[in-house]
Amino acid sequence: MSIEHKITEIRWHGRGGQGAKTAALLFAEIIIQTGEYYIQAFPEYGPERMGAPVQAFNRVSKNIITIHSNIINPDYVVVLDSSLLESNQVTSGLKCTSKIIINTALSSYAVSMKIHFNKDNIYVVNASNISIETVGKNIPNAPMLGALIKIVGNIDLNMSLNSVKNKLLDKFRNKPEVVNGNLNAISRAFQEVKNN
Amino acid sequence: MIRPLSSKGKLVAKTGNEIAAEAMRQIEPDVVAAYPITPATEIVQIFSQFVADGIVKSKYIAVESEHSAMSATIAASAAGVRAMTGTSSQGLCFMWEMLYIASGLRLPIVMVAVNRAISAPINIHCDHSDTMGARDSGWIQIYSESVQEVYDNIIQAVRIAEQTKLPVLVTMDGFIISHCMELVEVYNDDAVKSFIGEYTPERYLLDIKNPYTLGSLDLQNYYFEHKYQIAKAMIDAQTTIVNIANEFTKCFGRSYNLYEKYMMDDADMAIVIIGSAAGTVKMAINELRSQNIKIGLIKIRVYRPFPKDNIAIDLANIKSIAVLDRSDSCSGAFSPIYSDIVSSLYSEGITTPKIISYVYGLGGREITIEHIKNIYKTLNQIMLGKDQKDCSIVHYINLRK
Amino acid sequence: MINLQTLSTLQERFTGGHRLCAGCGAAIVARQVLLAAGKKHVIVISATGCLEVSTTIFPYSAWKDSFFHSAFSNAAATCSGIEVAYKSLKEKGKLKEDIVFITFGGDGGTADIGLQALSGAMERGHKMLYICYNNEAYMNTGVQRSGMTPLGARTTTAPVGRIQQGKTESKKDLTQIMIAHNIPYVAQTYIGNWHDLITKVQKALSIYGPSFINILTPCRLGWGYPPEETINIGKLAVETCVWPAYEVENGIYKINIKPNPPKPIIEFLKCQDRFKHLLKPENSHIIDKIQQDIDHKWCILQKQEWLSSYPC
Amino acid sequence: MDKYNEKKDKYTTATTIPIGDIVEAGTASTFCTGNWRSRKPIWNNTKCINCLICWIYCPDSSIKLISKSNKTIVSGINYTYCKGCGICANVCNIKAIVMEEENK
Repeated sequence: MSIEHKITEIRWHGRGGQGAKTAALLFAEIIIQTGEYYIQAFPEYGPERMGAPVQAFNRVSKNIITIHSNIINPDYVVVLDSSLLESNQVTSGLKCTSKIIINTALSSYAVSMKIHFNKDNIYVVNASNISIETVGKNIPNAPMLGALIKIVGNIDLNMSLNSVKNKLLDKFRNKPEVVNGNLNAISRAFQEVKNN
Repeated sequence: MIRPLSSKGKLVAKTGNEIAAEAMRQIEPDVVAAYPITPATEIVQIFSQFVADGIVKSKYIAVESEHSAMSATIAASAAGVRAMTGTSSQGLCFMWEMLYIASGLRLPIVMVAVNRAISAPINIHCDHSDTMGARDSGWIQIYSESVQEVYDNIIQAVRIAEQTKLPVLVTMDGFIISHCMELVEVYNDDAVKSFIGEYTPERYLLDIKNPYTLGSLDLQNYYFEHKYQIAKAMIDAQTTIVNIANEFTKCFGRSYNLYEKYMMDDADMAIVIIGSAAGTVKMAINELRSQNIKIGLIKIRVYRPFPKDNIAIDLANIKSIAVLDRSDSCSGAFSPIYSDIVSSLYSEGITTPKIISYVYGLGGREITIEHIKNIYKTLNQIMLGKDQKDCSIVHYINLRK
Repeated sequence: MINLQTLSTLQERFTGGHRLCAGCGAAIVARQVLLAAGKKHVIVISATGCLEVSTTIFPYSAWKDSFFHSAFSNAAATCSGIEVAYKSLKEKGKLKEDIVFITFGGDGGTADIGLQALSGAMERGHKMLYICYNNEAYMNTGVQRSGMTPLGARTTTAPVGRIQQGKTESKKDLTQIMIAHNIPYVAQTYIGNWHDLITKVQKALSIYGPSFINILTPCRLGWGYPPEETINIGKLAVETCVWPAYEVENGIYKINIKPNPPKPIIEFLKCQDRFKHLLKPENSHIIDKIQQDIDHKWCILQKQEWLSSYPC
Repeated sequence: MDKYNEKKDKYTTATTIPIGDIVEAGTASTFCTGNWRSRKPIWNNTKCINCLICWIYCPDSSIKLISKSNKTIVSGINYTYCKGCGICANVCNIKAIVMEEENK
């Protein structure tokens, strides 16, 4: 796994209602299934409402994580809504080694032109499309979670799906059909995320 | 492989609010009366779902205000049952008069407070102004650094409250802990239930065979004695808290004390802090220690009763100390923790350490490792006896003056 | 049918030796309400006020049942907590006895500072009888105006001065506010008719759910009359229709006493110092206004009684 | 009346006073308020018809009752509590209770 002894930091960008916070929480749940890592998952909170740009964060480390301040220089950035690329928040604090994963129909190259960042570290997946095809509406957090799992590397997909399934069964106990749709979305994005 | 410390535990990922609700599920108090307030709302939401699902036998009173939340909690406790509540910020302010009544009537209530700034201006983010304002209300106050500590502190609080007959406030930092998911070891239900035991009050209002009056008018000839009883109980509570912490360690593995010493054994400089930022300070100290800098941390866990005697001894040989308060007293003098530390040292006749005050993080203002490293620089200058450009005692971190 | 012979065989549950004023109406309320509870197990809750401070001066309590007080504005919320704790212990089999809960509050503790807690508790439907011993001002702190102080009455914060003649606003109708909560039983009664008061308390205690009784409780200190007049003044309030004795059971109004004809309000006003300034010729318009208000409200009440019993 | 109103001996210090200001039920019955009185109700045994109206309206539980052949009858005034308000005399239609100056 590419997560080593230092703390790996992840920043999620989305709009209120797209599930960035939920994705960060689900990612943390997946990571603890490995039994190898300590985690944190926390949202950036403000009086934002549906549609407003929001962020959520993860920390992952083999050592206990005691730090309780914000993430400034993330190792991974996950963007749930390509319209957010217009703001410079998405690239804020990026290191040259940081990887950025974007929900877009564009190519990595096209995105790199927009945000002036190394194409090789830009990964793209059409998560909105996947979400509409699997869940029936554009809630891109599940497919972006699948894409992140792939890019971070060495995280078992089946284990991840199981973890998410357990969590969602609890949350959507009155709507079990939502669970399968989301699991399919994760699997598809895991396969489809690319760097081109 | 990360493993639970206890054979009775398993590792889960939970936020501070979720773990507070989880602890409450395991404690299963007879009555919970609460009113929602950001950022503590989730606690009562999750708990009322437990009630709605029949997972707990607790009764949930969806009161119409925090004043009534504390009133109903007090009443339920006086009636003879285990009663809990939770709140934050303005909610705690609205409870104010009832806080003193809870301790004055010696009711073993446990309350979870999620720290949040106080209006005006309105702000929903973390600082400690709310619970610091209640620091002399006769409540035991236990601050938590992490989600794990929130959980462990709430479980211990039930025992502490019932043994000391004092209400206990367990706090966590708003959003920073309340909404932060961390890896946390939860213990199995039976182990928690057996640790807290059954509640058997000596006197209770519903015991109609032994009727009595509670909440009487106490005039000049008795009020002072009753207040002294509370002050005395607060001092005696220190031993109780430590004993219960030791028992907790035996049951579940994690050790707790009135305060935590981090890298203090050979320290020349020290930072004193409370709450979640202690974790950030630990990271900074790790980095500084790797450069052979002898700096340590005292993280106060039990702020009331204030562990004045031991803390004074532990700080006696430190050359320079920075006390970090996440609240400002607006008194024209010093912030709460700073005042307590200085008084503790002075009352023990210890005047060697130079002590400076830092106010940080009001309204959720960020504090980072870099800020802590800057504090070290100042502490080092003071230790070396070098003149400071800013020689004032009170400093503000990350403030645009 | 209740009678004094039967009542007199019951245990007195409110003892002498309390320190309320000589001739205090609130003491009469407390005694009669607890007598009405008969042999039921009772827990008494009280808001801060005259009744509470004067009956529980440490280490003496006039209450033979368990009694709890914590603050001024929260009596109903306090009763909520005890009632829910009771239900919890009952369900868990830890408590066998049936207990009723009676909460006392003055008009301030009920209708002003305590209104929010009262409204919340009534809406949540706790099984409690809430008694407002309504003496129409903050008597415990020395007769300041409350939202229940009537138009024209002199208090220390609605004084009589060169340009003001006592309270310039009418009182709010607490009983109607409680009726609007759609609780099973709301009643208005008074000191001066033990039968009406005790009957209503017994009815309220037999109902499952919240009940509320608003008791006009003359205060010799704040109203300004000789202590022996407490009962007579209570009676006059009903005879002049300034305080109709009525009840609303599951939405159906019943006026218990219908004076025919009602006495003019001057009969009620002239025997109390708090209204003495109104007797001056230049203030006659205030008395006229008071009389008009009474006539209007009495008329409406009779219509409400008729309307609520009319089949839908 | 010396037994009344004296401070309870055991309640002397913070260690002996009950915590949380607990008061035992009904203890006001050991407190004398009779010395508040400036006027005194005098009950006339022969006039009294035992209607009990004075008893039900007394604010200080000061009308003494006894049971006699399954009937409750008035037996006098409890001057330990009676504050001399005069309500009993006022509500008594047949004037079986009258008020007198306390030190007459």
